[in-house]
Amino acid sequence: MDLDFTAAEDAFRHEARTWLAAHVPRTPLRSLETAEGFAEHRAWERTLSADRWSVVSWPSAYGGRDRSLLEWLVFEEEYYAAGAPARVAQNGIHLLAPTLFEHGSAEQCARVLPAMASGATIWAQAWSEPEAGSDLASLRSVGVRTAGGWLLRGQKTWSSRAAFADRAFGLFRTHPDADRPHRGLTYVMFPLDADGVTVRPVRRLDGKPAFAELFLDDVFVPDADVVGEPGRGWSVAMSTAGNERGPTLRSPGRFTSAARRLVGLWHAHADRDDTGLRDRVADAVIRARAYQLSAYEDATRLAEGGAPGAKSSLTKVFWSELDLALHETALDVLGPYGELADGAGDAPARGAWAEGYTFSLAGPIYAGTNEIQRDIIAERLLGLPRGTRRA
Amino acid sequence: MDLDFTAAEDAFRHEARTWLAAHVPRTPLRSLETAEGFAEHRAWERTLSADRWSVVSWPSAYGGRDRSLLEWLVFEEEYYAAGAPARVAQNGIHLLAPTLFEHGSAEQCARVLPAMASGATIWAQAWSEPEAGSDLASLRSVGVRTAGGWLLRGQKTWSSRAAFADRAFGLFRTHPDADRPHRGLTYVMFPLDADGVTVRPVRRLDGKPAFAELFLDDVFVPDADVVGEPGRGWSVAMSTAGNERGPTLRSPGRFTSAARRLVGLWHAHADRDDTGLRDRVADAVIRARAYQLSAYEDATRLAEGGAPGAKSSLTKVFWSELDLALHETALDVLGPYGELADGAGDAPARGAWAEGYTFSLAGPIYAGTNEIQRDIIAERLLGLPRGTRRA
Amino acid sequence: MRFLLDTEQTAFGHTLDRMLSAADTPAVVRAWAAGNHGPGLAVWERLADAGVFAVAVPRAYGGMGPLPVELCVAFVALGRHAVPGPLVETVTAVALLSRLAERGEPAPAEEWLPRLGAGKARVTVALADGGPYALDADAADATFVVTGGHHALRLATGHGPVQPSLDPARRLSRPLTGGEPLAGGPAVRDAASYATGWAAFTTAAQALGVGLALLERTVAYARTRTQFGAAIGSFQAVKHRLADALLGLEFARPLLHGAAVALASGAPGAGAEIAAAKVAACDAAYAAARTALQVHGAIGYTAECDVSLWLGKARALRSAWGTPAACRARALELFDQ
Amino acid sequence: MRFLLDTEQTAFGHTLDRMLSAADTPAVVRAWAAGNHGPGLAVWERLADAGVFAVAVPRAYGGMGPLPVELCVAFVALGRHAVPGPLVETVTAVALLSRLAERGEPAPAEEWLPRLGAGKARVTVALADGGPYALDADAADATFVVTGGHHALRLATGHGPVQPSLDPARRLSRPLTGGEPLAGGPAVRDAASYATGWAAFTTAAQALGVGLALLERTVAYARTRTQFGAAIGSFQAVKHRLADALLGLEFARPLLHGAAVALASGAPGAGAEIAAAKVAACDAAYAAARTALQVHGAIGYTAECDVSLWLGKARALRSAWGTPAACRARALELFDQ
Repeated sequence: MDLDFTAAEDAFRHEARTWLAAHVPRTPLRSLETAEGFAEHRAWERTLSADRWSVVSWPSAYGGRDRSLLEWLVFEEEYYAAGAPARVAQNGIHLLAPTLFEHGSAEQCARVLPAMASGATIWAQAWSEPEAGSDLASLRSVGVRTAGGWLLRGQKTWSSRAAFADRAFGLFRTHPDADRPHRGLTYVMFPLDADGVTVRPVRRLDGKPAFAELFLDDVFVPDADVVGEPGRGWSVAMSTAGNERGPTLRSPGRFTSAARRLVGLWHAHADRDDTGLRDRVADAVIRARAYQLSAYEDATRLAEGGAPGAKSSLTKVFWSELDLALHETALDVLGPYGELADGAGDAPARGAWAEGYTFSLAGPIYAGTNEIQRDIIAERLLGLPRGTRRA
Repeated sequence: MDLDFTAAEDAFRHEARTWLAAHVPRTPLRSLETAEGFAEHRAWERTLSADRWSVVSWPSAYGGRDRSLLEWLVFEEEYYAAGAPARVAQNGIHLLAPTLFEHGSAEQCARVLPAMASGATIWAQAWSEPEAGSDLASLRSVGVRTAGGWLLRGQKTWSSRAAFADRAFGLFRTHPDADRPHRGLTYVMFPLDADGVTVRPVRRLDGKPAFAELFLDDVFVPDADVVGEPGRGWSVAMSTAGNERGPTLRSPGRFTSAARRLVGLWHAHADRDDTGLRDRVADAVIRARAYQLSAYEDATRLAEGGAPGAKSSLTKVFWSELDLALHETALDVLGPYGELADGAGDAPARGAWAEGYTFSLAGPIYAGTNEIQRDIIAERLLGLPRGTRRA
Repeated sequence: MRFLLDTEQTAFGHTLDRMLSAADTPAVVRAWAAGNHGPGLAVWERLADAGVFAVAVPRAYGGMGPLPVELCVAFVALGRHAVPGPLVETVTAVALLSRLAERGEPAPAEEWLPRLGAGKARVTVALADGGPYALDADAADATFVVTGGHHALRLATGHGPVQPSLDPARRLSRPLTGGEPLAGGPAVRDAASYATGWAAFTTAAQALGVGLALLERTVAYARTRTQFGAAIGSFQAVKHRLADALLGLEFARPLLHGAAVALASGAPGAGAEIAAAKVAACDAAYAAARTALQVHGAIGYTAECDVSLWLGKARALRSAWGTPAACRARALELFDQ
Repeated sequence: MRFLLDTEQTAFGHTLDRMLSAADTPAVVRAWAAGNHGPGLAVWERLADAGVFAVAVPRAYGGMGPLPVELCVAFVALGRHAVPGPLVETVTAVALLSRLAERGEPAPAEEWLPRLGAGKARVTVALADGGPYALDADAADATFVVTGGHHALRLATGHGPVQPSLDPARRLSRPLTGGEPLAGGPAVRDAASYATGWAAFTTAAQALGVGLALLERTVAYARTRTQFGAAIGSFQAVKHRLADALLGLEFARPLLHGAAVALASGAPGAGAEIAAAKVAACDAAYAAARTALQVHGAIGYTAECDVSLWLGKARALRSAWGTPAACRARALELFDQ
C-alpha cells in the first residue's frame, strides 16, 4: 500500500501541468450558461482536444491517450489546480460516452466520440420529465415505430445546457405494453435542431439559462441512433447512472483545488480569531482529502479488476454535501461580501464563490437526489429491506 | 405582550427561593438509581411535601398550592437554580396524576394523590413490552376478568425506577376481540410487591439499575384501581402521553440552569480562544432561553383556555436534543476530564456532567422516540399524508 | 405576565398578510430586482398607510412608537411576502436619528422622522458594523453613513454601481465618500450601536417570515407532488426534514418576541436577546430554505419558481446586520453571571 | 501507486477478526471493567503471538516494524472487538522509546522494546499533551511519564486511585510523582511529540473499528426488530441514519490509510494526515454510536446489551490523544501552501 506515483505517472503529471500553464486562459471565460460563454468554452474544448487533453482516459482512436483512471485523477488535479475553465462537454464525456463504450456499435463510437472529444458536438442529457424526476421509471415521452427509425413525442425537462447544445440523449417509451414501468424504454440520440424539437431555456436561481425544456413533436430518430437494444434502454442507461454518481463526474481534483482556495480565502479574509470558522475550513480540507484518497482506492481497485457498484451512491452523497459545505463556509468567511453575486462589480476578486455556491446547491438534487442515494446505500450496501418510501 | 411577573408571582418566587436556600441539602444526595440514593430522594420528597412544595400546581386538597402553570415554571426555575435534588416522584406526578385529574374517580384522587405528593408512594410506569416499544398499540400483556377486578398476566419492560418504586400504572389488553390494536386496553394501577409480581432490575449504560422488567403472573387488581372505563385505556393514557412530551416532564428551569452552569464551566475550564466551542456553549444558551420563552407562551395560552395539542411533540424533540447537545458540549469543554464517570474520584467538581450526559442520551428515545414525534409533527401539525413509515 | 401577541397585534399581522397576498409580491420582487422600483414603492405606500413605519417612529415625531412588538409582527409579514426595499434600513435610520436626538442632536430627527413614519421618504444606511454596502440606495431618498473610527454621521452624496446579491431583490452599493457631517463623536457612536440592534432585530423578524413562507410553500408542494405513486410528503425522509424546519421556526419565534419585549422595556440585556433571536431566526430560515430547495427538487432551483424569491433572501439575511459568530458571542451574555 | 491493502494485510485483519470473534470479547471487556484483568491478559498474549505488537517494534529490537499499515489493520480489529487494555499506550511507548534511541538515548529502548514486541510486557504512558491520566496503569508493568515544561521522562512509582470512565473498560489514574528520570531535554520533547502522533493514529484506527462494529450490529438489529408490522430497517428514517453512519466510516478509512502511508514514509506532513484521520474516524465512530443507540432504542441503553461496550468507547476516544479542535487546527496544514 503506497501513495507513490510511478515515474510515468509523474511524467504525465508534469506534461499536463506544463501544457496547462501555457494554455489556460489568463482571463476567466464568461459563464458557460450564457450564449457567449458557451461559445468560449466550446473553443476551449477545441484547444484541449487539439493537443489530446480533452479525454485522456479514452482510447487514442477516439482522441484520447489510453490513460488509466489514476492518471485521469492526476490530470484532473492539475486541471483544477491550474484554474482551467469548466468543461462544457462534460455531459457527453461522462454520461453518454461510457454508455457508448459499453453498449454502442463500432459505427456509433466512430461517428460520435471524436466529435464529442473535439467539442464539435456538445451533448445534453434528456432524462427527466415533469412527472418523472426521482421516479425516472415513470417516463411518458414515447418513441413510435416508423420506417427506419422512431418518432419521438413528449416533453423532457432539466436538460442541462440544452439551451445551447447540439444534440441530446435520453430514454423514450417505445414498448407501452411492457409489464413493468422500467421496461419497454429505448435509449436514443437526437439533434436539438431537428424538425419537431422546441427548446425552451429555463433560468436557474441566478437567472442564467442553465437548462431547458424540450418539446418533441414527431422527431425522427433513425435506427442508427438507438443505443443498445430497443426496449432495453433502462439497463443501458443504468450503466450511465453509475458513472454520473461516481468520481468521474465530479473528480476529487475539483474539491482539493477548491479546498486549497478556501484555505487561501480564509488566510486573506477571515477573522483569524474565529476558530469556529477555522474548524469548518478544516472540515472542507479533511473531506476533500478523504475524497481524493478514496478515489485513489477506487482507481487501484479498478486497475485490479474490481467494480464500483453501489459505492457510487456513497460517492455522490459525499461530494455533493462536501461541495455545499465548502461553499457555505466560503460565503461565511467572506462576511458582508458573501452575498455578492458573481456579476457584482466587487466580485472579480471574490465572486467565483457565489457561482460555485449556486452550483453546489443543486448537487444534492441532480444525478439522483441524495434521498434516493441513501435509500440505495441502505438497501444495496447495508442489506436493509426495501419498502415503500412512505412514513 | 410582556415578560413582567406580577407582584404575587414575584412573591411566590421569593418564597420558593428562600425555602430552597434553607432546605436544599448541602451535600448532593447519592444517585436515585441506587437503593440508598432512592431512600434519600424519597426523604427529600417528604421534606418538600411537608411545606407544600412538592406539587405546587395541584389543588390544595391534595397537597398542592393551586398555582398556575406559569408559577410552576417559576418554581422550577428556582428549584434547579438552587441545585435541588432530582425528583424521584416525577413519574407519578407528571404521568399518572394528570390522568387521574382527568379520568380518575374522586375516591381514586383522594386515595392516590396525597400519598404521591408526600413521597409515601413512589410510582413507576409500566407501558412498554419487549415487542411493543414505539409501536405501543401492539401490547400483549392481558387483564383477565375475575370477581371484583382483573388478573394481570404478561411482561412489562423499561419501567423507570421500578427497581425501588412502590406501585406502577400501565395498559393491559382486557378485550382481546376489539377490532383495532389500540382498542380493548384498560388502564390499571397495581402494587409492585403484590403476589405474582417479579421485578428484575435492568442496568442502564452506567451500570445503575435505572429501570426494571416486570413479570406479572395473575396479579389481582380490584376494580377500584382501574382508571377510566375498562377497554378505553388507550385514550385515557394518551392524555398522559401529551403531558410526558410537553414542558411539564422536563421544565425549562432544568435547561436554563444547566446552560448557566455550562457557561460557568466554560469560563472555568475551556480554552477561551476556542470560539468553535464558545459557539456551541452559546447555542445551548440560546436554545435554553428559547425553551423558557416558549413555555411562557404555553403558560399564557393555557391561562387563556388554549391547549397544547400536538405542540407537545415539538417540545419533546426540542428539549431532548437540547439536553444532549448541551451535555456533549460540556464534555468537550472538559477535554481530558470529559470521559470521567460521575463515580470518579476527580469527578465531584466536574462529574455531574457525566451522569447528565448519560441521562441525556436516553432523551431522544423515551416518551416516544423522536422519530415518532417527527412523524406526528409532520402529520398533525403540517398536515402531511400518513404513510407506512417504510422507505 | 402575558407572553403572547394580543388581539390587536395579531390582527395587525393578518391585515398586512391579507394586503400583501393581494399585492402579488412575487411580481413586485421581480420588478424590483430588475431596477423597476415602481410597484415596490406602491406597496411601500400601502405599508406606510397601514402603520408599518409609524410603529417605529416615536410619538414626538408624529409616529406611534417605538413599538417593537408591532414592528416584529410587521417584519414577519414583510419577510413572509418577500417585500423588497430598504425596510430594515429605514427602521434602522429611525432608531439612529431618534437616539441621536435623545443624545442632544435633534435636527436630523426633526427633519426626517415625520416623513419616514408617514412613508413619504425611504432611506438606507451604512453603519460601520454592518459592512461596506448600503441596501437599495438607488431607491432611497437618502443614505445615512456612519464611518468607523471617527464616528461621523453624514449623508452620502450618491452611491457606486449596484452590486447584485444572491437575493436579486437586494441591490447593494457603496455610498460615495464626502458629504456634509451631520453630527459626530460619542453620541453618534452610541446611536449607531443602538440602531444596529434594531437592524438585527428587524432582520431576524424578516428572516422568520422568510422561513415561514418557505415552509408553507414546501408543505403545500409536498402534499400535491407525487412520485413513486404517492405524494412525496408521505415519505418519511421528507416528513422529518419538514418537521425539523418547523421546529427551528417555532422556537425562533419566542426569542424574537423576547427581544421585542426587551427592546420595549429598554432593558440593558436587549442586545443579547436580539443576538439570540437573530441566530435562531436566521439559522431556521436558512435551514427552511435548504429544505425547500431539496423537497422541490429541480423546479425549486429555477428563477421561474416563486420559491426562488425567498431562497436567496434566507442566505443574505444570515450575514446581514450581524454574522452568526458575532451574534453567538453576544448571546452568551444572556446567562453569563 | 497502489492504494489498497495487499493480500497479506487483508489476511492479517481477517486472522485477528477470527481470533477475537472466538475470544468472546464482550465477557473479557466486562471482566476488565470490573478490575479482573485475567481474561484480557490472555487475549493480549494471543494478540502478541499474532504479531500485533511486533509490527510496532523496530527490527533492531526484535520486532517486524514499524509497519504503520499493519498496525492500522490491527487496531481496526481491536476496536471492532472492543479489546480492553493499554493497547494504544503500549504502541505509544514503543514509538517514544524508539525515537529516543534514535536521538541518542538507547537504554530504555533496549530494556523494554524486545519485551513489548513479544507481548511479555504491557506499559502505559502519560504525556503532557494527552491529559493527566494514564490508561490501565493497574494492568501495566510500567507507566512512562513525560512531564510538560521540563520534558523529563521517568517511570512512575505507582498510580492514584482508578477513575472510572464513561467507557467502563477504560481505567484511568494519575501517575504518582517522583521516580528516577530516564532521560530529559530536547530528545525527550521530540520523542514525546513523535509518540503522540502514533497515539492519535492508533486511536483513530481503533475508533474506526468501534464505528464499524456499532454499524454492523445495528444493521443486524434493524433487519430483525419489527414494529408496526415491519422490520424497523425498512423505515426511511432508520435507513438514512444508517446510510449516514456508513458514509462517515467509509470516507474515514482512506484518511487512516493515508496517515499510515505517511507515517511509513516518514513524511513531514504525517502529523496533518494523522490529525485528519483522527477527526474523521472519531466523528464517524461517535455518529455511529448515536445512531446505534437511537436505532436500538431502550435495549441499547442497557449495560446488558453488548452494544453498550462500544458506545462509551466511541465517546472516550473522541477526546483521547487529541481533541477535535486541536486535530482540525492541525489538519488545515494539509492544504496550506
